[in-house]
Amino acid sequence: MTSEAIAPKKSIWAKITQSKYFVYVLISPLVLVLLAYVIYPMYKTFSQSVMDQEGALSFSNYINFFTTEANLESLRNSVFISVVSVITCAIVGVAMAFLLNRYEFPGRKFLSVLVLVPMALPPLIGAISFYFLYGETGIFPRFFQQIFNLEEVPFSLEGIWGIIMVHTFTMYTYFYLSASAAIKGLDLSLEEAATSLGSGRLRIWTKIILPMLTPAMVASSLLVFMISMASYTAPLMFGVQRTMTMQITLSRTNGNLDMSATQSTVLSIVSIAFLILMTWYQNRRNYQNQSKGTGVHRTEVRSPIVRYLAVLLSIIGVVVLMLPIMVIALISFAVDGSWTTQIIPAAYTIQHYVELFTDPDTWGPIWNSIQMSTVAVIGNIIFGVAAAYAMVRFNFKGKAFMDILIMVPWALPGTVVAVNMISAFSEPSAFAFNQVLVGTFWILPLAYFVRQLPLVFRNSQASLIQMDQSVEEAAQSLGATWWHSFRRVVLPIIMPGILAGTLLAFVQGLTEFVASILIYTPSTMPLSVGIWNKMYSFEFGTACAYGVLQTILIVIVLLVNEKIKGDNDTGAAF
Amino acid sequence: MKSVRLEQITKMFGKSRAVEDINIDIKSGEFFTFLGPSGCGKTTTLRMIAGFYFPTSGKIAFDNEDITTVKPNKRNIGMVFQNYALFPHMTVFENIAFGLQVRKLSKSVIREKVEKAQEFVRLVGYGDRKITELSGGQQQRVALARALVIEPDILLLDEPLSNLDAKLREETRVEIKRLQVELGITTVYVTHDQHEAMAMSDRIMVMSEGEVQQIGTPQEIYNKPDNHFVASFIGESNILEGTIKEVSDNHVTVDVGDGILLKGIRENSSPHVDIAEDKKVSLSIRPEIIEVGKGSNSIQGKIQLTEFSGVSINYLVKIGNHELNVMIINSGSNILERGDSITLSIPENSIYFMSEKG
Amino acid sequence: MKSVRLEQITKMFGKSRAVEDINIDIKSGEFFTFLGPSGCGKTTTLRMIAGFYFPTSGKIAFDNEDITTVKPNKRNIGMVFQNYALFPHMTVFENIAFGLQVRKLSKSVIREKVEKAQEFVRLVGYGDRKITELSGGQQQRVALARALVIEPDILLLDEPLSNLDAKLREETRVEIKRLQVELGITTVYVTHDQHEAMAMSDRIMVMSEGEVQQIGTPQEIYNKPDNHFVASFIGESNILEGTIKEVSDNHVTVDVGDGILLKGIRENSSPHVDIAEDKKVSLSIRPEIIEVGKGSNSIQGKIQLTEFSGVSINYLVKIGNHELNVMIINSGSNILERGDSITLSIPENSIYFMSEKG
Amino acid sequence: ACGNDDGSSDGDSEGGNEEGEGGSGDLVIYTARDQTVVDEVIPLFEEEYPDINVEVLTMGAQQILERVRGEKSNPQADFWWGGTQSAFDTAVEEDLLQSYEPDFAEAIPEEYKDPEGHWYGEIILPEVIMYNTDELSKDEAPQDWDDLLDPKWEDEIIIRGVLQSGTMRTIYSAMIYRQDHEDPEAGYEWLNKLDANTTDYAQDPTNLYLKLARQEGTVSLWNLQDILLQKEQHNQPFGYVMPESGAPILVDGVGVIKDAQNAENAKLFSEFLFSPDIRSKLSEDFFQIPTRTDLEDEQQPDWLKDLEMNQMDLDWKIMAENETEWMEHWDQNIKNSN
Ligand SMILES: Nc1ncnc2c1ncn2[C@@H]1O[C@H](COP(=O)(O)OP(=O)(O)OP(=O)(O)O)[C@@H](O)[C@H]1O
Ligand SMILES: Nc1ncnc2c1ncn2[C@@H]1O[C@H](COP(=O)(O)OP(=O)(O)OP(=O)(O)O)[C@@H](O)[C@H]1O
Ligand SMILES: [Mg+2]
Ligand SMILES: [Mg+2]
Repeated sequence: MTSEAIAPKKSIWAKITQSKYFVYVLISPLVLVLLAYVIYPMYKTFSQSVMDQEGALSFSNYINFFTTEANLESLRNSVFISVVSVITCAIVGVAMAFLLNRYEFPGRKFLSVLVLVPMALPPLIGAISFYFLYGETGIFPRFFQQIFNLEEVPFSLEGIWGIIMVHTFTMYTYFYLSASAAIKGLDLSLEEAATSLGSGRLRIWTKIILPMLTPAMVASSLLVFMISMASYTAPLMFGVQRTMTMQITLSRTNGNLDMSATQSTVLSIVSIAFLILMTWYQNRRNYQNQSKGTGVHRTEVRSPIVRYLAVLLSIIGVVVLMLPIMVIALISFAVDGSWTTQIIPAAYTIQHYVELFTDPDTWGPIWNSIQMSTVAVIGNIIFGVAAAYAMVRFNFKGKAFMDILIMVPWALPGTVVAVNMISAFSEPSAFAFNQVLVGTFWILPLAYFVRQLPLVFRNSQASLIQMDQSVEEAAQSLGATWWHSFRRVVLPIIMPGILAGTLLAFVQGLTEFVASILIYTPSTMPLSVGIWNKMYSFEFGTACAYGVLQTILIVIVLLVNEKIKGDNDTGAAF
Repeated sequence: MKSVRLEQITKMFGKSRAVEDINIDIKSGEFFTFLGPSGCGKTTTLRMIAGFYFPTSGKIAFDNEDITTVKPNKRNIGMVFQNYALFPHMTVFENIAFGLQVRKLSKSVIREKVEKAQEFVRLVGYGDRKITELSGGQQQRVALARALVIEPDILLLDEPLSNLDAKLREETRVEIKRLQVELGITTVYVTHDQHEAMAMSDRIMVMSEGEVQQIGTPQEIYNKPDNHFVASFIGESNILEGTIKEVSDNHVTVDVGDGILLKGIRENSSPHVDIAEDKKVSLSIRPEIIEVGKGSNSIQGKIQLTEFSGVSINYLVKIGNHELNVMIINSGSNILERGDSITLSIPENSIYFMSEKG
Repeated sequence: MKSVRLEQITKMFGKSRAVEDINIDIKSGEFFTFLGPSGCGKTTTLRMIAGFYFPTSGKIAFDNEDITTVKPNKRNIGMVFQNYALFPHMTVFENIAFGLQVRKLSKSVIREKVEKAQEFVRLVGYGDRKITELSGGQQQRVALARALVIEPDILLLDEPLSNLDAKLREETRVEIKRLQVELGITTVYVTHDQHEAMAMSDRIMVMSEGEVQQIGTPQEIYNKPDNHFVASFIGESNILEGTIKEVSDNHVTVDVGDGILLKGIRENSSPHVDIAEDKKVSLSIRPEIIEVGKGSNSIQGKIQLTEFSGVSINYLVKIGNHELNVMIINSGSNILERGDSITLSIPENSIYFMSEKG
Repeated sequence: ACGNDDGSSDGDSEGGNEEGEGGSGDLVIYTARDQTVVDEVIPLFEEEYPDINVEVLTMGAQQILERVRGEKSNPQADFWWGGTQSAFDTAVEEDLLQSYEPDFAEAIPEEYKDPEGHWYGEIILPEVIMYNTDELSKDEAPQDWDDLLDPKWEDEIIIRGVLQSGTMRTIYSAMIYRQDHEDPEAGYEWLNKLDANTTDYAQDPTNLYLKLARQEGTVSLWNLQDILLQKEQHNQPFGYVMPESGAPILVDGVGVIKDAQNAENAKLFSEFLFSPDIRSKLSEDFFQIPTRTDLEDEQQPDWLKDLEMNQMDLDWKIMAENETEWMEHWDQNIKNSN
């Protein structure tokens, strides 16, 4: 053959590709992106925090931080809230994931779409709906007050526990989605093996299922922990001043930018510490499916009791989780100001919808949001999956650092991210092809991209960790190029994880507010800002109607996702 | 230490039938083997005993107690899965110890038992390894140790030795058998290796396409197969079709065509055969029973194919229109080549009569 | 159609050595087998040929072209993985077709080839099944079909038949061999089944603990093992230690203790043995070669254990302090029980001398 | 901390003051005004200056500050419409605004504009006592600040979260100042008693309205304009009492962004915004109280004519100097301490 001729060329290429430095070539675009959009602004924030007025190195801000009781209390509160939120979200999310993925019953598909709808809760109105449900004058407290004829409402949601409740109800989807993806990839014969060794359900859960879900759980724990640390609306709504985000805002309001930079840095350090802890925990063990052949047989559920219980619990769970959404829908039909002391509103109208639909400006923000989220999500998929692949399959120096790079934007309050973006792109920079991005269409998708990258990245990574590597090798042995095997073998197998992340990212893009408000332009006003405008001008009912539109939009996204997933399923359980 | 009874078990997957109408009575302490071609329903049946599948119809009882719907973890079974199903997030030690921890044994007892089990499967020193760091055979041995270490009432083994080398396989086999006899564990064994099945089993069930073909001791199955399938599946067998020419007293002479007459003994026949003159009949002749040189039932043939297998030399010999597999023990003597002539003889008492095929 | 050369290949996993200093020259079109105990490094070596592991040191060449660092997908190999590594999200058809699609064949050609492959592994009609709906053996057959269908230059098979029943295994084996000869595909085969290895291979490499023990044709390996390990690993062998009493011309008499003298032929000895009076020596005697009844080297013994295996009856016979494995062809005659006396004879030309155990 | 100085010392060069006729090009406005106000004013402006292409971004005052800050090196906005005095002071200190001298400058009292002309107060917001008219009559409601401490209002008072609200910070600082501006202890004591009567702190205005309308409490402290807006436009059962001892009055202003690309248009807009016609319109429709003191009677709606303004005498400089410290003390030691 012509091997003579091509041999030398091949060997140069081979030398490059087989070199242990080749991986750096592969990941360099990603690193560049992260450098530009994360490290550079982050560095500015950090340097601001360690510099005094004259620009000399000084830790006075940190000394100040750690000697102020308000700051310390905020730090404690934020960490407490985040840790508890992780736990409660995990319980709700994983429980729902199992109920809806393990048992087949009529309507399961429908429920599994509904269970995701709370993800669509618009941050602003969402917060209020909790107040309407569980606040001091909320539906439930008043309801119980009335039926038991009490002087006072028997309970109401407030303070830190209120925040945790809101977090649980809005963030369990992180666990739900990644756990669902992982459950699909879980080899059932492991459970059977445990059962055959005499272990009961509880032990199977604690020793087999949960540990095997570790990659997924770690991924979602990280996401929830960080976003809880960075959560702003919930503390605002329950008036808990002593959280890190509120303190940062306060510092900025007071013009104390050095302190706010310090607080932001402390916040990200806590999140990074958590990230390192979780990564260490995950790396202690192996989670790659290791069976010979593919997970062959599927467990059958015979006992009708278990099945009915599953159905019942699923329905109850979904309804409870849907309540806030339903309240918003309810308000959108209530006459403004008509709901005062009643359990539910007294007078109804469709006026808000009429207003909304006759307003020519209603659809612009919706279309904007769809466009910008789509652009961001496409970037997320490309870079998130590539990064996840590099992190799982390659061994290279600086891996841990890259992990941190990707996660940090998620850990920062939206305001901080947005301000970072503004200061990075309000002048022409090489990273933006010498363009000023501020004031253009691109700044928002870029912000979404940077902020949501962890969603796709983490979920894809969790799926990859579980995937049996030899399948990929099989594809290569059959002559498939890396790209071919990635496309035809790796992608389909980890698709549940990618889809979960993409869905989260897309919905996040559709609802993001805190950062958007700082960088939107009139022509790119996103949906969430549109809703906020209505709220701001106290058109409460119309705002809720707008929120309902947003919810419907997200439900459509969910349905599309379900369709894609359905085509992709390797078979649901019995 | 429990008996197992399967009554009219049928299992469907959707519309396709995996096993049909299985009836077995496995005695307490018995070593019972499922043997049959790939895809015949062995694993499916085993999984029903374990409780991972529910029979579409039929009943399963342990010690006369109906356990058809009892949960697998309440059955006190030990199982080796065909795909191993090792816990990838645990080390070798943790895998083996799992069942013992469930049984709440003390740490020191667990350590002791696991170590003994590791010794048993020749994995001493591998305790801290991750499962990914084991070879295929080592993984299989972990699976075996994990099932054995809990000393279950019933042991279900789904091709537990398929990835071991002959030597280790043999040794492990002997050890399993010894353990089984010592502890009296009722054992259901799935294997595709007849040699293994023969050597270990008290009784064997031969299956084909989801149906039972024969249940019996190894010798019954080998020497007195109920039908063609069993005869040809268990060991190799030359099956010839012929017409009975003469029945005298205890001897039967059969014409297998090409003017070849073979003489056999009447009692060597499966239950349902009609031995009478002019009846069609099938003859089963094991290759290893055929001798080289003159003797009873002498025939002449030409060698078609030669295969050396260590212990023996296998010839495919053309005799008239028939091809006979012949197995000659390798005694170091010279090996015949394709085209050489050979004289064979078939001992009278080693011809087995079965009813005609189909 | 390519030759494969491994030069001083060593592979470490962290600090533990999986294989060491392997040198092989596999000729184009040769059927080469790796044989060895579980965990000896067979899969590791195979994976280096495939390109999934890089040797820690050493070189691999195909047709004299160094491919040590060439990517697996550029090597035009077909591989059956020990754990199958099927694509779980594809049907049987899609799995088998994968390699053909990579090669950009037309739809109709692919269909045709896949169907032929399905036929080959007896899975006609299973094309649309999901992988999860197959039995263990069926999965293994899909893996085999997937590797064969692309007609690679080099075929790497890692225990490709371990989960098939004897019958199918034999048939598939014959088919693989036929395909290999017809297409002249260089084949590297890993198996734990010596019978398979003997029957199929042109040459066999026997490995132990990551090191090569012997490379040779099946007959060389079986009849002239280089060392104790090979003798006892390949087939069963009785190995006795003794002192040479008398060397005359071509005959050697060895005292194996208990006053038992065995006479053998001088030329039946491995290359490095020093045959001289008073030298210590090891004798390897195959169980199947030992005969019942009087003859040369007659000895008396007592039966310790009896095992029936269909083709044969295996006895463990106690002779003085030695235990001899004896294998007698099952000719339907009655089987001796534990405790019975037996007289054995060992043909002179079937004793093989090896140097004393190191 | 670089807190809230009086912001008087920054020496900014006076911007050019030429005025173009008509004007053309773009104008980008960041506003914290309600969409409804914007929707009323902008079309009128566009009618007058059809060649100017106006873009308005609505957001909170705080967010405007953040944005302007971030865009400092390349300003995107021209005009800042709506922000508290303290936000403007911070901006002045950070050099985010340019000074200019509009035509109406003279008509605005000293205390309602920046001495250097960096910002001008547009409207004033008296802080008053608010109550639920379903529950209380005007006479039953507390008549002065000190009445709020009466135990009969225990658990009847709802307060909008103080630290995040400029309005509330002003009211609370004023309360401390009113007791003793030398030593805040007396003021803390007063606030402590108020806290004892406070049932809840609402996280945002909407929430405050909801809680009050839903009778979680009956009394609050809030700005006059929003109370009237809620009452008249949203049918809320709200009323107000102008405290006898005077109301703190907050200024809400406008400014031109430093280095704005369309500074001229911004100035045109500010002239337009302060024109008597627009002022009277906004008073009429949105209950705004203009800072301009030179409006004719016929340009004032009835409610404005009837309004008895009763200004509390405050030294805004001292207030600004101490506000952060006082509020942090309140937050840490007083809030929810009862
Ligand atoms: N990834 C790994 N990390 C560490 N050790 C390994 C790894 N893979 C294999 N080993 C060890 O290397 C040795 C050789 O393994 P290999 O898989 O080549 O054995 P094998 O000959 O194929 O055995 P088997 O017949 O059981 O499959 C074994 O002892 C195994 O435990
Ligand atoms: N989940 C399933 N859905 C549909 N068909 C199945 C399923 N599991 C097994 N089968 C089919 O049922 C038949 C019996 O399968 P089983 O696994 O019992 O075979 P087996 O005897 O164990 O074979 P092997 O020796 O190859 O493991 C096979 O034809 C198989 O394809
Ligand atoms: Mg099976
Ligand atoms: Mg192997």
